[in-house]
Amino acid sequence: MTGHDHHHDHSELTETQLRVRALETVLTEKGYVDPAALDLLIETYEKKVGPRNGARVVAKAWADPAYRARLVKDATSAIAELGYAGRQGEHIVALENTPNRHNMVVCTLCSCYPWPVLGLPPVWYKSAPYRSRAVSDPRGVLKDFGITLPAGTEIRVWDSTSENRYLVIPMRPAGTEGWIEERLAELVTRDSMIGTGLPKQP
Amino acid sequence: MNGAQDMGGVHGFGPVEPEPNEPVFHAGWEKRAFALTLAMAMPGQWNIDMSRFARENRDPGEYLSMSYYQIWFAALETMLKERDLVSDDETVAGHALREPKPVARILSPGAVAQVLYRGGPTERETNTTPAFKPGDHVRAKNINPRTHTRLPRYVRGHAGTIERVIGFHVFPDSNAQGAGENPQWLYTVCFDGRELWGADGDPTLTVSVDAWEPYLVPA
Amino acid sequence: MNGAADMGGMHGFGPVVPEPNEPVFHAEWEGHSFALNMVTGVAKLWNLDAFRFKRESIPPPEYLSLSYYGLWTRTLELMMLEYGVATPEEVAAGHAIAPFKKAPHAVSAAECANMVRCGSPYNRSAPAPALFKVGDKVRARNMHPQHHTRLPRYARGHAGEVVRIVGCHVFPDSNASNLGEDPHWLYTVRFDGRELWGADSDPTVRVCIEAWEPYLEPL
Amino acid sequence: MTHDHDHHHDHGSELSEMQLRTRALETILLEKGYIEPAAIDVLIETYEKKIGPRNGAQVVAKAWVDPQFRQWLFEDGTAAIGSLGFGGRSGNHLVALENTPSVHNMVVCTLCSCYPWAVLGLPPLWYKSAPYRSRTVADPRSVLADFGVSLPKDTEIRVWDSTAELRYLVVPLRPAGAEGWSEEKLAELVTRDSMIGTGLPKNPEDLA
Repeated sequence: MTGHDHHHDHSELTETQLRVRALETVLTEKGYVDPAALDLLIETYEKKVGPRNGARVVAKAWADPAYRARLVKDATSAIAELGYAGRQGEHIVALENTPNRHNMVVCTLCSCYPWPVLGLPPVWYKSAPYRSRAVSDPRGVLKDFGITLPAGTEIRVWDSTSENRYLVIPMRPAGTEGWIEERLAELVTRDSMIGTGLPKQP
Repeated sequence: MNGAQDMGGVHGFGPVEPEPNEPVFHAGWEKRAFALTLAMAMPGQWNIDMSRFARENRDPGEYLSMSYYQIWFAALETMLKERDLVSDDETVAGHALREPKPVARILSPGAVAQVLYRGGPTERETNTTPAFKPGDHVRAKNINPRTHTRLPRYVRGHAGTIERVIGFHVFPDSNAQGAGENPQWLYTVCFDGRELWGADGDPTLTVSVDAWEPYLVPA
Repeated sequence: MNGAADMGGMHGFGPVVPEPNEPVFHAEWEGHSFALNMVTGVAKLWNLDAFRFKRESIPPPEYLSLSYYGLWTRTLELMMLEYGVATPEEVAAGHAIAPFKKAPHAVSAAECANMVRCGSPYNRSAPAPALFKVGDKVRARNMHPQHHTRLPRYARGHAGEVVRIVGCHVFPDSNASNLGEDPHWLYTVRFDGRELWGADSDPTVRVCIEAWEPYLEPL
Repeated sequence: MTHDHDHHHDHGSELSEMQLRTRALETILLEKGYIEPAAIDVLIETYEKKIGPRNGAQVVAKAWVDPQFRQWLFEDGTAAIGSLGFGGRSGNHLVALENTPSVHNMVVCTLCSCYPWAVLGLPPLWYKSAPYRSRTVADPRSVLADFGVSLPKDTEIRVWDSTAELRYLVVPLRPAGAEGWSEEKLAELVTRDSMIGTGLPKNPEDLA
C-alpha cells in the first residue's frame, strides 16, 4: 500500500475524502508524518488486531482455572502473557458473567474500547442509540441483538469513563467438555466479549 | 462539558443496528483519518484528553450530524490549527505553503509496533492513600463544567458504592486543558439502576462508572 | 422523554444571536406552517401535548438539524400520518387521493379568530386539595419516562421551594398519550442555581419551573 | 387575501423542501375539508400584523403610572392584562414578574418555545434557538452578555422556565428621566426584550 490508495473515480470523492487527502498531503510534505507509518497503523488494526485476540483470552480462561484466576485478578498482566497489550488496553479489567449476572460494556461519552483484545469498535458501539440506551435500558438494547435474558438476571453495565478497558468473559457453553483452547476460541464472538451477545453453541 | 457526546439516558435515537460482517473501516478516507490521528499525536504533542475535548467541543447539532471518523478528523484539523502545524489556507490548497514548524519527533514506521504496544498508561506513582475503600457509599458531585470531564450527567448527584480502587491516574479534567496530569485516585463506582433512572427503573440493573476522587463525596 | 428538546444546561450551542428587525416569519411557508398547526388544533384533531410529544420524539440529529418551523411542518406531517388524516401516499403526492373520508367540519376563519381571542384555558376543577403550600420545601422526582413530560432533566433530583400554587391544570404527561386530562395541582417551584449547577456556579441565579404535583415529593 | 394558495412565486426550483412539504399538507387538509381557506389567512394576518410587543408595552406602561393597576397586575396578571383587551391564545394564564433594583427576571422555555403570544406576539428566532434554551437556565449572565446587557454582580437573576401553560411577562424597572410622561409615551420605552428579560427599556433621552 502507498499513502494514497484511493483507487476510485475522482468524481466519487466525497468532501471529507478530499479534505482528508489534502491534510495528509500537507502533513507529509511538511514531514510531520511518514506515509509508511500510516500504512502500518492501518494494517495493524485492519488485519492483525481483532477479536480473535480476545477470543483466545476467553478460551484460555475457560480451559485453564489458574489462568482464569490471574485474569480476574489482574487482566492487564494475564492478557499480556498472551502477547496482547498497549494502546487502548493499558489497564484492562475482566468481567465474569455468571448464571445470575450479565455484564455489558459501553462508553457513553465517546468510544472507549479494549483495542488490543477486540480491535477497533464496530459502528454500532460508537452510535448514539447504543451510547444513549445501554446505561438506561440494557434489556432493550439486548433485544436489538435478538437476546433475551431471564427477568431475574442482574445486568451490570460498565461505562468506560476512564482509561480502564473492560473485557467480558462470557459463560462457557455446555457441551464443550474436553475441548482444546483453539476449538473453544471459535465459539467466542466479539459481541459476547462486549456483552451484547452470547458465545456460539457447539 | 454537557455536550452531545454525553448521551447516557437520552431518548429518541432509535434501535441499535448491528451491521453483519462489518468492515473495520467503511471507506478509504476513514483509514487515513484514523492513522493520521494516531500518527500526529507524536509531533502534535497533544494528549488523549485534549483529543476527546476537541471531538466533543462542537455544536451538538453538528456533532450528531457527523459520522464517527468525521468527528475524529474535524478534531484533528482543530488541533493542528491550534498548534500552528497546519493553517487553513494549506488545508484548502491541499499542499504545504510554508515552512514546517520544528517538532521534537515524528512517528517512524519502525516505531509503530513499539508505540502501539507501549500505549499510554495513565497510572502514576503516589505516596498518598485513597480516601475511599470498597464498600464505601459515595455520591457523585453535581458539577457542570464547560471544560472536559468524564463524569457523565446521568450519574451526577446520585449515590453509589465504591466497588474497586483502580489506582492513581491522570485526571482528564486537568489534562484536557493542558493544566498538567494532576493524577488522582480512581475508583469504580456502582450505581443501582433505580437510583439513576427512578423508581420505575429496571430493578435488575446496576451501572458502574470509573470516577476520580474529585468527582466524589461521602454519602 | 429525554429527547433533543430537553436542552436546559447543555453546552456547545454557541452564542445567542438576536436578529435586528426580525420579521415574524422568514419565509411565506413559515406562516403557513404556523397557521396549519393552529388550525389543526382548533379542529381538535389532536391535543397540544400530543403534538409536543411527537415533536420531541423526532430523533435528536434530525430535531437539531431542522429550523423552527421546519420542525413544526415535520411534526404536522407525522401527526397527520399517525392520526389517519393523510396516508403516506397523499403526503408524497401533496394531494388527497380518492377515495378519502371528508372531514366532518371545516374550521372557519371566525373559529380561528375566536381561538386567538379566547385561547384554551388549562385550569380544571380540583379533584383533591393541594398537597403543598407556598414555602414548602420539595424535591423534583428523579424520573426518566419514555413518554412526554414537562419536568426538565436539569431539575430532576433537586430540591426547591414552592413559591406559588398555580391551580389545578391538565397533566401533560397523561394528556400527551391520550390518556385523559388527569388534572393535577400545579406549582411554581424555585431552585437555587447552585443546587442545580453545582457549588461553582453563579450564586445570584434562581430558576423557577412549573411542576405538577406528581413531579414533586416533600422534603 | 381570500385564498390560501397565494404562493406567488415561480413554481420552479426556488421552492425549498419545507415550502413544498408545508404546501402538500395544507393542500390535503383543504381538499379533505378540515379547514376553510380563509382560516389560514386570518391566523397569519393576526400574528404578523395585529398581535405584537406593543400590547405588552401598553401593559408595562400602565403598570408604571397606575399603582392600582400595578398591584392588580402582580396579583392576577391574567385579569389585569385582560382588562386592556389582551388574552386568549398563549395568554390564558399570565403572570407578571416585577423587576426590582435587586432582582432581574428572565423568561425561557427550555423544552420548546412557550411565550406569551397575547402580549408579545410570536417569539423571535433567538428565543426558540438552542443557544438560548440551553444556556439561560444555567448561565443567564452570559446570555445577557450576548445582548450587550451587564447587570451588577449582586443582582439576583431569577429565571422562569415556562414548563406549563403559564406565560410570563417581565415588568422592567421604569427608567429615570421619564417623570410625568404619558402612558403612550412611556410605552415607547418598553422594548420586547425588556419584557422577556434579555434587555432593558430604552433610555428616555433617546426618545426625547
